[in-house]
Amino acid sequence: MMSPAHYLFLSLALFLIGCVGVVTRRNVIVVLMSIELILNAVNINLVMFSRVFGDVAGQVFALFIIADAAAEAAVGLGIIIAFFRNRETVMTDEMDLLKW
Amino acid sequence: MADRVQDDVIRQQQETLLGADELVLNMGPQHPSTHGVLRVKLKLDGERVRGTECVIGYLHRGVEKIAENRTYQQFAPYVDRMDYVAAVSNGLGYCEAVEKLLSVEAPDRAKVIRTILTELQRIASHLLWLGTHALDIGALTPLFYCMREREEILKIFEKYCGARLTTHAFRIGGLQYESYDGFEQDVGRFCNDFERRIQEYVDLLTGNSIWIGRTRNVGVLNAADCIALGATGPILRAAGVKWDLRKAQPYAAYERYQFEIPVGTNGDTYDRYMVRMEEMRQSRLICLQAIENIPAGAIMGKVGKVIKPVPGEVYHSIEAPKGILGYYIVSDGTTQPYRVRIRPPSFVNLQALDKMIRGHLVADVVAVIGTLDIVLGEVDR
Amino acid sequence: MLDSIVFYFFAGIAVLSAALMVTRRNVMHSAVFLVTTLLSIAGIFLQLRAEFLFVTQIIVYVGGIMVLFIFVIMLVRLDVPLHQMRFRFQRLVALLVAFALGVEVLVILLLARKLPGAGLFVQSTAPVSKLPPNSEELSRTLFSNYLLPFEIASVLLLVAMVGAVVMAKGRKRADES
Amino acid sequence: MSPTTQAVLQFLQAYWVELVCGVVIVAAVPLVAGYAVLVERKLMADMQARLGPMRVGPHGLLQPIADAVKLLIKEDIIPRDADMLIFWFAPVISMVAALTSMGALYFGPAFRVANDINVGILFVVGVSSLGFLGIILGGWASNSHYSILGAVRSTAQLISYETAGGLAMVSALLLAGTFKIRAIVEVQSQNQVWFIFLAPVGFFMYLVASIAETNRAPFDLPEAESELVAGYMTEYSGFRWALYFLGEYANMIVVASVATTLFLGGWLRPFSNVRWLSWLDFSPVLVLVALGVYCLYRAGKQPVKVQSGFMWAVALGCFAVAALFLTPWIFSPLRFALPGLNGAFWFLLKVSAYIYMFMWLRFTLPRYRFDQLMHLGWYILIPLAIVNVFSVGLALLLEMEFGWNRWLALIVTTILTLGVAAYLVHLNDKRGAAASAAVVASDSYAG
Repeated sequence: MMSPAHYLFLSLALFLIGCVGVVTRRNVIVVLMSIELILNAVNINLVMFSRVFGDVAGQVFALFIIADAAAEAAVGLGIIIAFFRNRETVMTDEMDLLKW
Repeated sequence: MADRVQDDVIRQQQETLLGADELVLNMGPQHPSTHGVLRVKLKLDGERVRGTECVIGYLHRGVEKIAENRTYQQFAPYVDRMDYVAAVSNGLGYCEAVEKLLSVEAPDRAKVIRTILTELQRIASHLLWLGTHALDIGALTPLFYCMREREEILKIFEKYCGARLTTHAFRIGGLQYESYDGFEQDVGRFCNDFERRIQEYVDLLTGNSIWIGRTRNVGVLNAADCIALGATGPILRAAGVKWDLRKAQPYAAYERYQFEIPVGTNGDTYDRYMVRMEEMRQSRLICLQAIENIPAGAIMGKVGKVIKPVPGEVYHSIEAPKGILGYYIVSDGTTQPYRVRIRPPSFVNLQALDKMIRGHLVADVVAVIGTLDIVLGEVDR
Repeated sequence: MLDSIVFYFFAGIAVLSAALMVTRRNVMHSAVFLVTTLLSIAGIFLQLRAEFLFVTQIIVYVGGIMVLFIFVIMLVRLDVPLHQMRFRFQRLVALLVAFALGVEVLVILLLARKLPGAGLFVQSTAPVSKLPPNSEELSRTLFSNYLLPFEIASVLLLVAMVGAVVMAKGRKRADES
Repeated sequence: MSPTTQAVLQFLQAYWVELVCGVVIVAAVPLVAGYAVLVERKLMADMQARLGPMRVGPHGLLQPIADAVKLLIKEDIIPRDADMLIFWFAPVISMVAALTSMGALYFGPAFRVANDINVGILFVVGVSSLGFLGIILGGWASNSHYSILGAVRSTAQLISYETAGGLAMVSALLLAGTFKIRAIVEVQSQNQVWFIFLAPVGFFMYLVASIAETNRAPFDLPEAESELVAGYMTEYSGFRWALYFLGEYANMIVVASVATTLFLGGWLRPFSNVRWLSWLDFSPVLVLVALGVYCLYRAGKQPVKVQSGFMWAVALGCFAVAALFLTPWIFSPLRFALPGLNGAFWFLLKVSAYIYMFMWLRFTLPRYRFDQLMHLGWYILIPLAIVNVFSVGLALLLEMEFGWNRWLALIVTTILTLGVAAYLVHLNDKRGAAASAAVVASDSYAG
């Protein structure tokens, strides 16, 4: 494997790109996808350290994160569909009411 | 009425899957399962059909108008081009209508041969329907079996009159051709084989749970709706109405033969399938009875070379494979009809399409178009 | 040698397509680029000898989650985003924030003396040939030390499933019930 | 010699077997897929009382090549409003996914690309399922209503039947206790029984799910030629279309190989542990010789000289391959190649049998409707697959913890599973009757 620094920089890059996506994009679907990207950046770190320390626990956590990402995607997309059904939009700045 | 339609539209809009606009799917005029150049506009909500609109006329040739500029004999081949998979039946209806106008009757021998050929044509038409209907629902194999049997019938036609599809088999007043040597044997051999062959279709389809699932309760049209929409033929009988012109107003030689009118109960696609299958069996029985005893004698009645009916009008209808086929002919005393109006079964039955598929899925659309058994040549004329 | 080629290959694709994902206007293109990113991250996992995670990443992320995303994108059938990025200002702020965050993390990493990794507490990494079979090892750990979290995760997934169904199903249509 | 060249040489030295096998797979799969199409058309013709392709080459044997040439030189049409990038790329995804997943397969004990990877079978399944992305994206990018309906159907079908298929595989994986492909077959060899006999319900469910995964009739709803014209492929033509087609057939080979590995004993000969049936090892040679003799017999009956010449060539080819199979028996230093050759023969034979099953079903059954497909997946297959996993686990528990006879335990639990299956079917029938009474069924995408 490469040195841990390589992986740290890779994951940092992905994390920041994800953050920019979350903040700048107006489409909720893209925002959700950016969040998935952030989770993946974290996963890279976890797996890398699991390899470095020779402890498989890091991979176990990465597994949990993937499960969590699946749950999040399912609920998030469900909300998007429900929202789209009512408002015919998936733009964040038009989601300005808690209830109607 | 208008209010109800408007409410319908509004409700449809509210009901769509995600509140987005309906998906309008243009099925046809070039689509593998619209059986020709039928175009159906489907308003879809997901895969569910919320409304349909039939666009017809792509095959319009003005058959009725052509009739006004042809003599009575000259027009006879044109009717073959309407329902081109059941040309013999079309010809029978037209010839009998003109005979009625002329008040002549075909000789017995001609009537019996007409009956045999028409019943063979009914089997051929139903076979083509069965094959394509099964293909629409995704069963590939029955089509080829059906074509195999239909080929035998077409060979008989070819031997009889030289043509296979648009036969022009009959003439006004009787027949032009005497039946060929071995005609009875050919028909008899076909009928004997056919019993075994029809069992093959039954084995492939009737008990198949996918087939039942695709056809049961799909495209239901009950008796009241059938009558209101003017649907006739197997569609009407599948809804449980025992109405068959061969029994109700016997023409040709039908009153001489024993046969049953099969009827269904639910009026769904499966019932129509069963009714048509049974009709093929009954047609086979009629043919078998008829070849037993073909009366000898002339084949042409007393009709002159120039047909010039007295002024008047006549309506004559027969039970074509697809339903009631009617000819309304007005004569002004010349050699050419003043007006011919044709009541084609496919055209009238097609009305029921919207009623039958509303609320069903896209896949059912092709099943229902198949079960209507339309021929666009006849719808558009 | 081979190792570094593999790493740079996957890392390059991952970063490039992640950047494209964030900047493409067409949502479907974004999704496709995210799929590419996820696949190359799976490649990184493989390079780190985490075979099971590699396969999980492909099956769950690409085969499951992304298919769900694409499905939703097709369902909501948006016309091309008309006034995407209405506030140019926001993009600037975002870049600034990201830059600040990046600098912050970098500083922390650099504060750990020299380059990161070198300054971290690292035992000597086991050579590839000495690694225990990955999926066996992983499942042993998962089903012994982390059994309770595993069960909790399964409950979480169940809750999410029910929640998603409830959310997406919507109100029952009055005339059909 | 520069260090780079040295590194490349080292790499080649270490991985030449893998590279050769990989190249063989990439080169052979399109050809095999082309001939699978021919075989399918011939079989269909035979079942439908007709002849099938007869014009190009004797008995249409050169038809696939003619088709390939036609597709290559066909005009390439791209709809005006299509999403160019994805439209170009989607068929490639389909094809590449299927080919990549073959990398982890063992076609016989010796012929493989990746050396027994730790998660072999998961890799194959996971990567081959990526092919669906090609279908979905292609359908979306075509910007046509038929295509998008096909793509949506495909997505829903994928999600439903991947689950069922995966759970069906678990029953065999429980028995094998490993993901490694080679090890799975070796376990079957040690147990002296194929897993199809230990987990028949699992095999049957995998069969159904794999038909659905490869979009074959009666589950071919994404393309459904009589409803959606050609579904996701409606706007595709020429070689892009051919790539989809190749992807579909390559995928069929993949699922058949997975089923063969998991349930049908991989490259093992039937009764591989029965001594007096060892003569079965000669069957590749026997089959090839018989095929060659048949070709010679047909060669005399060909109407055209070129055709009979071609038949002769095929016959001689068969004899040559038979001789190849026979050499290790005669020439003992080559004896080591024998298991590999025989293994490949049996493996491919089983794969062909499995694919024949697909074709047979396609010509026999009508197509399911979308809601029926979903009902079958979610109300019958998935619950049954879960029960099946439980019951196989229970059988293993009974065997290991309570010392039951393995066969007794498996028979008891299989009966249990079948009982549940019967109950599920009964429930579904009742639900179907209730739903059809209301005529309009519930929303088909609610799942």
